[in-house]
Amino acid sequence: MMTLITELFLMPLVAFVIGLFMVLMMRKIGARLQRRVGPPFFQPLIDIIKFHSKETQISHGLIHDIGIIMAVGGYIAAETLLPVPGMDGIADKGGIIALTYFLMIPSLGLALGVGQCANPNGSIGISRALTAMLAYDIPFVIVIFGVSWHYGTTNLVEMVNYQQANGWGIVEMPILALAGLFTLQGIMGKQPFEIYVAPAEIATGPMVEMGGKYMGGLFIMQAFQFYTAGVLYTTLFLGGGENWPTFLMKIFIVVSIPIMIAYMFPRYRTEDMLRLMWKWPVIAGLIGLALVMH
Amino acid sequence: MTLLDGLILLALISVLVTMLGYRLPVIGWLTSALFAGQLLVLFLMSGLGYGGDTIHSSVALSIFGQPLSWRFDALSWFFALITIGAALASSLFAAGEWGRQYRQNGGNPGLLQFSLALNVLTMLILLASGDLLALFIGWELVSWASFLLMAMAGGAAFSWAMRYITYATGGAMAILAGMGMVYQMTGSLQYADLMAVAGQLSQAQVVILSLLFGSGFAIKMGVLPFHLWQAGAYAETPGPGTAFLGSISSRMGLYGILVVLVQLIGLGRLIEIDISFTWLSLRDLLMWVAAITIILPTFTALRQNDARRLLAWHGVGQGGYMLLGIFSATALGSSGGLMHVFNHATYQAALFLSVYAVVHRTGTADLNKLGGLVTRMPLSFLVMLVGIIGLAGIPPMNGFVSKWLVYRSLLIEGMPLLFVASVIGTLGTILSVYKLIHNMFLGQLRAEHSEIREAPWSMMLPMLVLSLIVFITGFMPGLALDWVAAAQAAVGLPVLQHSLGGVEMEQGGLDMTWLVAVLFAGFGIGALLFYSTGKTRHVNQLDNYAGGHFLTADVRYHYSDHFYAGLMHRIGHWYRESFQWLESVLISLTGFVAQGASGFYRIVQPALLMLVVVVLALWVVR
Amino acid sequence: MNMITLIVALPLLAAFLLPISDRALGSVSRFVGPIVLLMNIILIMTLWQKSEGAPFALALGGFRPPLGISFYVDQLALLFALLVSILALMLWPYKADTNPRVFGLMLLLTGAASGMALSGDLFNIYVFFELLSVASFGLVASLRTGAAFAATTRYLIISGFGTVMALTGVALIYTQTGTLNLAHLATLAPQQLDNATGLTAFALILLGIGVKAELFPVNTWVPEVYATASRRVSALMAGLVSKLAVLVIVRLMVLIFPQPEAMQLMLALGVAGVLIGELSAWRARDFVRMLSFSSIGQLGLVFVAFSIPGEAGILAGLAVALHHLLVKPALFLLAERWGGSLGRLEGAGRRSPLAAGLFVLFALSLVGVPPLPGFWAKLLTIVGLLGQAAPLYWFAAAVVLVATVAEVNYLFRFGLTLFKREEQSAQVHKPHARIDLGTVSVMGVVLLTAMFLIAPLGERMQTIADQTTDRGLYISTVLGPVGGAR
Amino acid sequence: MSDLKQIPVVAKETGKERTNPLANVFDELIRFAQARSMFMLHYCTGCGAIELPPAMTSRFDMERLGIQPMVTPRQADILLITGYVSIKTLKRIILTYEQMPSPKYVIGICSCTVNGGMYWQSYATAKKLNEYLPVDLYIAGCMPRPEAVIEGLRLLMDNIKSGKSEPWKDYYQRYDYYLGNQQHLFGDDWQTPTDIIGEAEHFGLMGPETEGEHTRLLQQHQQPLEPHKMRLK
Repeated sequence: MMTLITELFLMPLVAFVIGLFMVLMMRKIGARLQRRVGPPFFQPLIDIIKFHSKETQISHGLIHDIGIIMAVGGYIAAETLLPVPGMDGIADKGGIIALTYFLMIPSLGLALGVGQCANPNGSIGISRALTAMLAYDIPFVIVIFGVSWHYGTTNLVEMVNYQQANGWGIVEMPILALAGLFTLQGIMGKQPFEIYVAPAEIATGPMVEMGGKYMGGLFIMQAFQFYTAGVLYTTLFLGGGENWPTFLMKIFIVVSIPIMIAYMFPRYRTEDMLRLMWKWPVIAGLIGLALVMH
Repeated sequence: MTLLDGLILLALISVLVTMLGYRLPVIGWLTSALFAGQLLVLFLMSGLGYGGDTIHSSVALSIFGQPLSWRFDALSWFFALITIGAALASSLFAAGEWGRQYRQNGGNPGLLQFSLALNVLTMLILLASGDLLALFIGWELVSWASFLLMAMAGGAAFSWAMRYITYATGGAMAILAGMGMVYQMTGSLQYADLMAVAGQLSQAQVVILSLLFGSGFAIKMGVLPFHLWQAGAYAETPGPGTAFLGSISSRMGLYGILVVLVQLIGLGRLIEIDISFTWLSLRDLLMWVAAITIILPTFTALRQNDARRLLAWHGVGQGGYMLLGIFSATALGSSGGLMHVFNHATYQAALFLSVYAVVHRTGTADLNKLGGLVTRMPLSFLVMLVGIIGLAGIPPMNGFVSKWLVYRSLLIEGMPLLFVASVIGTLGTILSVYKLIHNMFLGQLRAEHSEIREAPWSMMLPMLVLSLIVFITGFMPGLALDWVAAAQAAVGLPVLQHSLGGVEMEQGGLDMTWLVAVLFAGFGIGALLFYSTGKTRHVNQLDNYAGGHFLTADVRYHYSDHFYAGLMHRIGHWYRESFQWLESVLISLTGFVAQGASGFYRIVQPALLMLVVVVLALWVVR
Repeated sequence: MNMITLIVALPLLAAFLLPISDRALGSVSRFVGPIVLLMNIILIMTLWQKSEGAPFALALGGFRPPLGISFYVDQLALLFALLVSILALMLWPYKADTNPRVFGLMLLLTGAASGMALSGDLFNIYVFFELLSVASFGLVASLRTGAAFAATTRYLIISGFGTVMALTGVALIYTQTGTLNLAHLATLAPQQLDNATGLTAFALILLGIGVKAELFPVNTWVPEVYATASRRVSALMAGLVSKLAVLVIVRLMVLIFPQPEAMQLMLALGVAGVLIGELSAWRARDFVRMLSFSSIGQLGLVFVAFSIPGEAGILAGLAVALHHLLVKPALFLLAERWGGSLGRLEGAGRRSPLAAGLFVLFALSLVGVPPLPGFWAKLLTIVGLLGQAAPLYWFAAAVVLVATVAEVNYLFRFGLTLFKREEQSAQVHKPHARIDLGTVSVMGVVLLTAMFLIAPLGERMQTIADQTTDRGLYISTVLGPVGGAR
Repeated sequence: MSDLKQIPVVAKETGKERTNPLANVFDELIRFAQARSMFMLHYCTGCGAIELPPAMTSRFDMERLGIQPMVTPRQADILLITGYVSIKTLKRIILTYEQMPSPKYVIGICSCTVNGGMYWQSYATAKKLNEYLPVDLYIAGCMPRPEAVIEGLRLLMDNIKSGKSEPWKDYYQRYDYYLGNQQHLFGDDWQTPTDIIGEAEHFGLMGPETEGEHTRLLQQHQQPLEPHKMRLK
């Protein structure tokens, strides 16, 4: 019991730290691709501290606050559902389906908070973000189905065990893994699928009224988001965590791929994103599914 | 006199009291008390919900040689619980200030209470039916009682109620035909006799029976392609009536399907039957119908600009999950389907009531004419928030649990496309409910709504209780799963082994108690982080980024219309309204034929006609 | 037992005397009719009690059948004779300004109808049928409007043709068998009428008598006549006269023409009637026309029900016929004040809630909403139809079911119109006459009573149906045990 | 008032004296973070904006100093005004400034912001930005090169780190002065949707000159912009 509670506290903390490094990696990769130096090592943390140390901050109401709490808190809770080397948390109590829906809680919280800001730019951003979710979740659930079917379980711990005994999922279902990678781009909300942010058009959409610790909360959320995406993909396809060094390597590599793609693309319009997401990854997913289930 | 007799008698008394006392100002409270009494009797029968013996009614008739009997088993009890609970919530909602305002606006709250009582009575009769004849009698009674509730508002409600009753009669006639066939096959209308011969029926007979009964009952659920009537008919019903109808009325169709298709004929028979030229069995076909019922109405809901319509369309779509779960015929899936009946009733009632609380204060349910009400009606917002989380099937509310069970069973059964279809439905629901809560409660508060107050406690009470149930059964789904398991046993489905927190399985179970506890712990940490740093100041909504523009109260700075513009760019042209078209074609065709038929009476020359008739008659006889 | 002749004789006598005595008696003559009818009712009741349900035959003038004229009195005949009197009493033209001649015609109609119900002889039946026709012509035209005369003319022409056809049929039977006594015919039919000639004769009689019974192709008079005649007359025609014609046809079918072809011919015509009647009613935009078409559809249903072979058919048919006999007159009486197009009736029900409530009650029963009696009638019909192997029966069942949907639609479209909130509607309808509303209320009470007593009523109808289908009983009752033994 | 020393310094309340030795470390950390993470909103009114892209991109790369462009005032720390300020634009600039969360800094780039530059004679141009907003730093030049911009930002960074750059407090504490100048330019009915006095009260930033004759004038015609508090009754 004590171990479990320790894990429950430790897992989000580890996730946050790793997530910060991932954010740093993203910014560094972006900078290097643009032939810049990029931010200093502690920049992600410094940004968060700065945001939280603002002296005059405005709130648009209780729901605005609760939105941020839900966004951060939801991710904190979700991290305990993701098994990492040595720590399973409560991964066996939910499984992949529960996790998928758990990950919607932070988004929903954010959406509520943004809604209360009474800024149409934010609402437009949320409408686009939700549409994007509709776009990438369809191939994503195909992938989830195929993976769960293949491993015969929805329990992430079991999946990891299976892969460590029988080889990585990416070897056995390469096409599904490809489709999964594609959707990862959408899940992480990076270019070319970040029309919902669109800084020059709708002033960063959901973030338009977020300043101070509100924005700081969103920066924390972003760290969690990167971590979650990386760990999830690793758990599904790359054998999960055997030990920390390989695990870290895997998740950083996983996250770096969408980021590298992101900095080479402009963005798609919402409808084009829908078409793209509903076409290629879905086709790949279905083929992969057919191969898995045949 | 058994408890069942007592229950139905009490329901009858409620009807009589409301009929005689509909002018009394306290009739709402009186009816609520009577419903509470019914609920109490139902609790006395609660042994049923935990696997107790069937309770028979002491009333038994024999008409035209057909014995009629009534009884309550676990399934009936489960549905009755939802029915009376929904009626109690609706009635309580209408009892106080809502009823007064309704009366001022020319409505008749007593009639509403009477309709509610009548609906409950008829539903109890239906649920208690112990043979096919009693089932049909109950079915028709329910249909017409709902008709009364739908039509009582007048105006636009009339045409929708007409549409409903036309569909409903069509359904009833299909059931009647099915009953006639059963009678022809077994020589009786008893459940036991049909169950006994179900194994020997030929495939063709099973197909015809399932289609007749299935479509008959499905019409009440609004399953495609019989879905066109429902949303409008429900939306036009006066407030609490909508909540009642939306939460339970259409589920009577599901009860019928459970009794006839699942219990009597048996899903096993449906699985055996292959449909030519496809890979599908009859059961699979029905599952696909259910899946399409999830998707199309959900995405129709997405386009609605009226909160009531939007929710009513979701009601249609959610029925698909129930069917999908039940037709999966597994312990997991069917428990998901059954539990969704309960869950849907709770959150749908909460949602409708909160919408009507807003309508009560603002006078409109138009999603383009509201906004920002969260500061004025925070409790209604809370109720709606709980409701939409439930409706969208996101943890920690109960809607997630039942949907999870359905997903999980589809996963185990290896039905990827149905799985994807059901998830698409959920995604569509999320989009649509966000639009609902955003356009009503979030965004900019309109100047004319700045003085609005929260709904009175008589309306808040049922809403809050309902949302509490939504949360608690999400936190501890085992509470509801006990009843579901008993109901499963009653209709002969495999019974789900469950715990208080959900399902324990080696291949990935679900323990909501843990998940929810951790989730709230996470929120707690988030709140700690948030509130421990930096002071904030609450500002007016006009202090807002608008690219440097000065916002003033007379400028509407709000995004509501055409909410998912990008999505509609992509899928907008997929809305072909084919079913509308089909319906109108059918009506036109009937009109055309009818024109010809009545033309016969306008233009026929009597003498010539007689000559023709004689010649034809003689020719036929030859 | 000879009192039975009085049932026929008394109204006829009164009918012929009334126009003559009218001048002398003055206003008293208005009470003659009801008194006669009441006497009739009492008479029939006592008879029923005495006979204890057992059938008996009566040879008029002492000539024994098959030679003489005979009455056959079983429960079915008594029931219909009773209903004739009761309904005539209920639908009696009580209005003060009624032409005394109408009273005579009413009594004539009653007498003839009772005769038709009781006759055990084809020729007698024909004669009473003619009498009935004449009376109905007079009644239909009694409003003396141009439209009424035009409608009557049409009715007359069709009826005339019908009479000729029926007579031809009767003649055919006579040439084939040499007798017109039903019992005697029943003994001879299996040998001599089970052929094309017999079938032709049946077809001719069916169509001929079917004119009165609103049988499908020969019912073109219906909408106009009902629209132009007074509502009470329409009610009488739709409720009573049509049922008696059906009764005759049923008697013939049971006793003489039990061939499946005959059944199927009737079924086919019935189905066509249901379909065309209900669809036309669906299109009608006028309450009375709607009721007329609905009546055609319902009579079609009666034919469909009766064409189910065996006891089930008689039971179902009887149930449908009795139900319609109660409901349709009530609706016609309600139409007294609710004529004209539907649009003008908006909100009429809010002004007279009792009338509107009664309408809803009857409409619900008509479409067969359980537990109202109409449901049981429909249930019996459907179960009976689906119990048959021939596909035509299944088709008929489908048509009946679909027609019910149309029926619900048009009846409740009208019903809801009644409850619409009117917007400064200029159409102020007069409230229903108290006598009309009273009559309808009584009928409503009867309907509800029937709902509660459906179990004993069902048993009673079962025995009637048993008795009716028992050919041997008929033959032995009329011809005596010797004649009956074949 | 261009000389900072002339600004009366408000004495800190004595009760708030810190006793925790770590508090200073903490303050240091906060100031360090604030200095090393500056998100800027560039209000590009004139030609100076053209010098910002090079400063941001690969040639000079502001990001290595932790400086990033942002798009809404809520997220930004620095308001960069890059060119002449017309009266019409100034209204927007003031609103934007007031919507930024403190600590916030204003940098005027180009000569135009200092004294109107080549628009000195224009009737429609605000000449001295620091009459209307508390400007932290001017980067003069027509236009200043990216090196100069970076240099200016570095100076600001040092100021923040050493705790010297607090003119944003001045805006709250001497709001009456700034408002007076604004009213002089825009007329007596000038107001923004933001509520500076309320904010100053809420965050304890009131100074002796926060309120004065000009704020009274404002309060006379200001429509109340109370926040919509959640209420049950």
